[in-house]
Amino acid sequence: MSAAHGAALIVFSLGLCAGLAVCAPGRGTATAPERTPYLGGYAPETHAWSRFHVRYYGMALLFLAFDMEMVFMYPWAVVFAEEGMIAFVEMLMFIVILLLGILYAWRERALAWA
Amino acid sequence: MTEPLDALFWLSSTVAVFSAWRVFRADSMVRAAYWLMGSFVGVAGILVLVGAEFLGLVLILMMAGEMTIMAVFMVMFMMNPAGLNPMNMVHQHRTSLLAGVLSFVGLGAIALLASFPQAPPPDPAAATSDLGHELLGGSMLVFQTAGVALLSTMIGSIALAAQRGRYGSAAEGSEEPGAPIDEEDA
Amino acid sequence: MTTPLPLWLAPAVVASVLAPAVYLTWVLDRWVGARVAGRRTSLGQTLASPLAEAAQLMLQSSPRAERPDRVTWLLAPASLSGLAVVAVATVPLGPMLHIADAPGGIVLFGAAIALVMVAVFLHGWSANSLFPLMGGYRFIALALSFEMPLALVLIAAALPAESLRFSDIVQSQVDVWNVVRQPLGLPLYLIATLGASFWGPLAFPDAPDLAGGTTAESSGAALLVWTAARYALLVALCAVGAAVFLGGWLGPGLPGPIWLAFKTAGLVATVVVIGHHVARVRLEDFVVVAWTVLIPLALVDVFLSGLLVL
Amino acid sequence: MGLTAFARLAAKAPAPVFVARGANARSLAFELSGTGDVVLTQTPRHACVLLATGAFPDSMVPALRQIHDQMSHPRGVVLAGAHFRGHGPRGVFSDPVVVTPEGDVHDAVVVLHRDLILGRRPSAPPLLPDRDPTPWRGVGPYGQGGKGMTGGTPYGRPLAGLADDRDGLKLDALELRLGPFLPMFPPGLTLTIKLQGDVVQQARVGDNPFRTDERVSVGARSSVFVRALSGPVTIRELEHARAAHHLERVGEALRAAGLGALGERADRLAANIERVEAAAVRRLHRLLRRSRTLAWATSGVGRLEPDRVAGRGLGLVARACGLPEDLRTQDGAYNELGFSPLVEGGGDACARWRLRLAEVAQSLLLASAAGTRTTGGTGSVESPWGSISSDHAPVGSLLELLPGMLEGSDWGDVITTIVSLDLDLEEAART
Repeated sequence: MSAAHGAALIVFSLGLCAGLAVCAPGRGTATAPERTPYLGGYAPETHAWSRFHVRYYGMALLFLAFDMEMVFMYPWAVVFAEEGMIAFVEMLMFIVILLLGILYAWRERALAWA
Repeated sequence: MTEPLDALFWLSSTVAVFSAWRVFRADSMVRAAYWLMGSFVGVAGILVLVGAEFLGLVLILMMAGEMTIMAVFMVMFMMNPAGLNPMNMVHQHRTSLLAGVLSFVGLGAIALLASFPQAPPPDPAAATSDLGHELLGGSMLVFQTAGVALLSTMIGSIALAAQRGRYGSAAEGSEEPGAPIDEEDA
Repeated sequence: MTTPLPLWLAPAVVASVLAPAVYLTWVLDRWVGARVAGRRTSLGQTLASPLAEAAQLMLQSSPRAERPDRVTWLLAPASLSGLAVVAVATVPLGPMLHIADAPGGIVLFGAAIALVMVAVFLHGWSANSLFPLMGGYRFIALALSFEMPLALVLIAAALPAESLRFSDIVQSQVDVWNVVRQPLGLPLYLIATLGASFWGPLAFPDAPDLAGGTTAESSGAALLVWTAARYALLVALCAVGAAVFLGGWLGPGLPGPIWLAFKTAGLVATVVVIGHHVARVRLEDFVVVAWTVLIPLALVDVFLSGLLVL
Repeated sequence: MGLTAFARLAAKAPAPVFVARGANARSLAFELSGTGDVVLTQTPRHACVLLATGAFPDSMVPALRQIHDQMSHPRGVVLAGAHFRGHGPRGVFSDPVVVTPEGDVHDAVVVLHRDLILGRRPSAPPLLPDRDPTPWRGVGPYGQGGKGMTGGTPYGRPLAGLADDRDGLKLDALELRLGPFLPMFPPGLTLTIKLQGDVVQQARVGDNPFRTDERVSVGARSSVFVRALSGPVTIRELEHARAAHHLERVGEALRAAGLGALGERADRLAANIERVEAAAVRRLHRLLRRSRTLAWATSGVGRLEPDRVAGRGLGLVARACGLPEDLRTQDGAYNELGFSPLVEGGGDACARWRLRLAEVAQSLLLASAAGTRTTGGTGSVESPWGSISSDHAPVGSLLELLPGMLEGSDWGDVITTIVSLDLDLEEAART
């Protein structure tokens, strides 16, 4: 814990509170037609909240694994210059692994909309 | 300096525990997912407090993405995803109660019985570079194995999820699962 | 080696840096818009427009969407502004002027940008209306695509600095800026900036083809917070870009913060001009290109920077 | 005191206006753009002034009242050449500002906005009764109106139902009626679509509200192209009208692509078409032709195969498929001017906007070379929508093709397709 984290926490909280202070007041009453979601003039038949069919789930799954791999790269970047060649070789392996993953996803057309 | 640190510790742990409880009380899948993220943010706060700055921040970084993806998938597959009709997210009450009590006792015992070093928290930057040296030193094989395991995760998830791959439709030759789930019961 | 400001001063410094920056970005956006439209506006009108628009939004009633998720509806714009502020605070303003220059600065910044995805998605989700909802889902696809290149180019910049701290990264550019040393870095970072602030060609969640997307159901003060937070986010992203690739406070003669302000302004102007000239692309196409071109390029960037350090 | 100063500052902001267009709407491009005092909003939620223009058949009035109620307070209504059958101009809205045909719409909007902000005029009250869409209060275990997990009408509306989809997942499909007052749709267009995620599974074009027996107080459209069906008009006037029409469509496409400022520039060129220099149009043309992203975003979208459009008199849409269909080639006056039709290959949205811009330049050249030559009076005319005659409106064929083009596209492509096609429902209702 350093002062920087304290400062980050404080400015985040203040930014959030400032936003809330501006947004929160000023709500009155509204009639049902005034609250109706805007679709160009007609009211929706159903709630918009539904089992929303995302078209990029293949990419989302790829992201999960990718994100995990990338976390290793931060500490490794810090010691890279000290460790020298061994770190370089390890980085090459990482990059090759990541590229293989992308290559496979691309070949399987997993990135395009389902 | 200890006083504000103590206060921050209690704040973080309260956030972690309260959010974790709310996960099971939320009707909306999106809310449940982000309560879980809130719980992780509380844990991240504790990690930063004990000097593991990198791990704490990376936990937030990853959980923001991961919980969003979880929310997206839960909304896709759960009926009534926004909880417009109230429902109970807790099932198998007895088993879960037992598991909860057991793990609480186990973790509590570790917290109370293990001997922790009485040392000031390390410099966060040094902790990160120590982690780096460990990755390239003693634990290199472990982490390379993890890398390969993650590659197989990528390939496996794509192979399972992709509908139309190189070899045509995935549905070819497959059968519909048995009786469809009855919406009213579930 | 860092002498941070006293904690109680941090909010004041952030506010006094960010408020003028947001105002000027807003003015610039309106001015460039008027120029591109071929419309004549007086300088006074342009300078007053952000203030007048803000005042008008403050006087407008806030929306009451039908059965929204009230809590997140309120929290989404507010948390976007909080995240923009914290992202600005990570940037060291001068050699001795730091607000939140954490040892893991690029991770802190990355975490803030990752949480932006949560804020934008919730903004779209919480209104329970079709257009905001589609906007929110679009942003997830966008964010999952630009986050990897963003993180990778920042890691590449951390290699010569041997540190994740922004001030160390700036210090490592005393001899040569990263924009020269890592030529792939800044272009990739700018694309990620367009995505993270959903600007111009990557303005998917709030696009006109969704009748305003995640903002389609908001108005009044909530819309004001959202708009201002977007400008603040753009400033934050450009300030980080200036620190990481253009040498931050480094420069001859003038004081450090002035140099940083100039460099940030240059990046902001670039993004604003792009926003008025470059059409929005197709989301699906962008996702495919991000994974098959941008991420491999970012990996090449890491590889080349590593080679240079050895 | 402080509040008054604040309100005075707020009154200096550009007036946010949401425009609702009916048939024979007044062309507002010239009247509203140019000063920066007025900004067109994408949703009524952002707007302070609802500007209704044109003739609204009875079928559009409920939707018009609905978007009025969706506006935030303070709000007001300006009617500029608005007609409602069976109602007076004040029969639909409670207290609108009515602009006479000679009056200045721009000033009316700005003044109303200032009065509303300064509190000199009360905000318009809701028009529709405060009734829930379906009764739900008190029903269900928590009074939320639901039964079980997915039943009932919680909070007034049911939940969406499952439907099959192309990737084998069976998820919820939203059935929606969109329009007629969506800024990215042409006036009057309603689409009933079934969406899964952001992909359109099924689309149906709603009834054309302008095709109605009510002779909506204003007469048929007084467009120069319609006049040319029955009598001669100068080529100069006709080609200027064509160039202006195409520029307005380009402006709409640019707005939908996120280039609002360039769209405004196109609008202003359209409004001043008779005075505009060809160089200004060429500059815009060059700028857009060079835009890689615009080409990338539109190519392959909304593609039409030549065999589906050939011989239907679709004019520009056919020429964008590489078919040189143009009635002007059979016109002696045009032949004297050395006219030959421009074509683009591809048949997609990209080809259409490129051709539109090229034809603007061509029309301006023809207009300046035409002198006093006249054309028309032969019963059929090459209009911006294709070859029209008194009993044939090619827009009708496009509306038939539209659902097939939209199904399977994601929402962004749907809008790109619609704005590229120039679906003028009023023209479709002419026959």
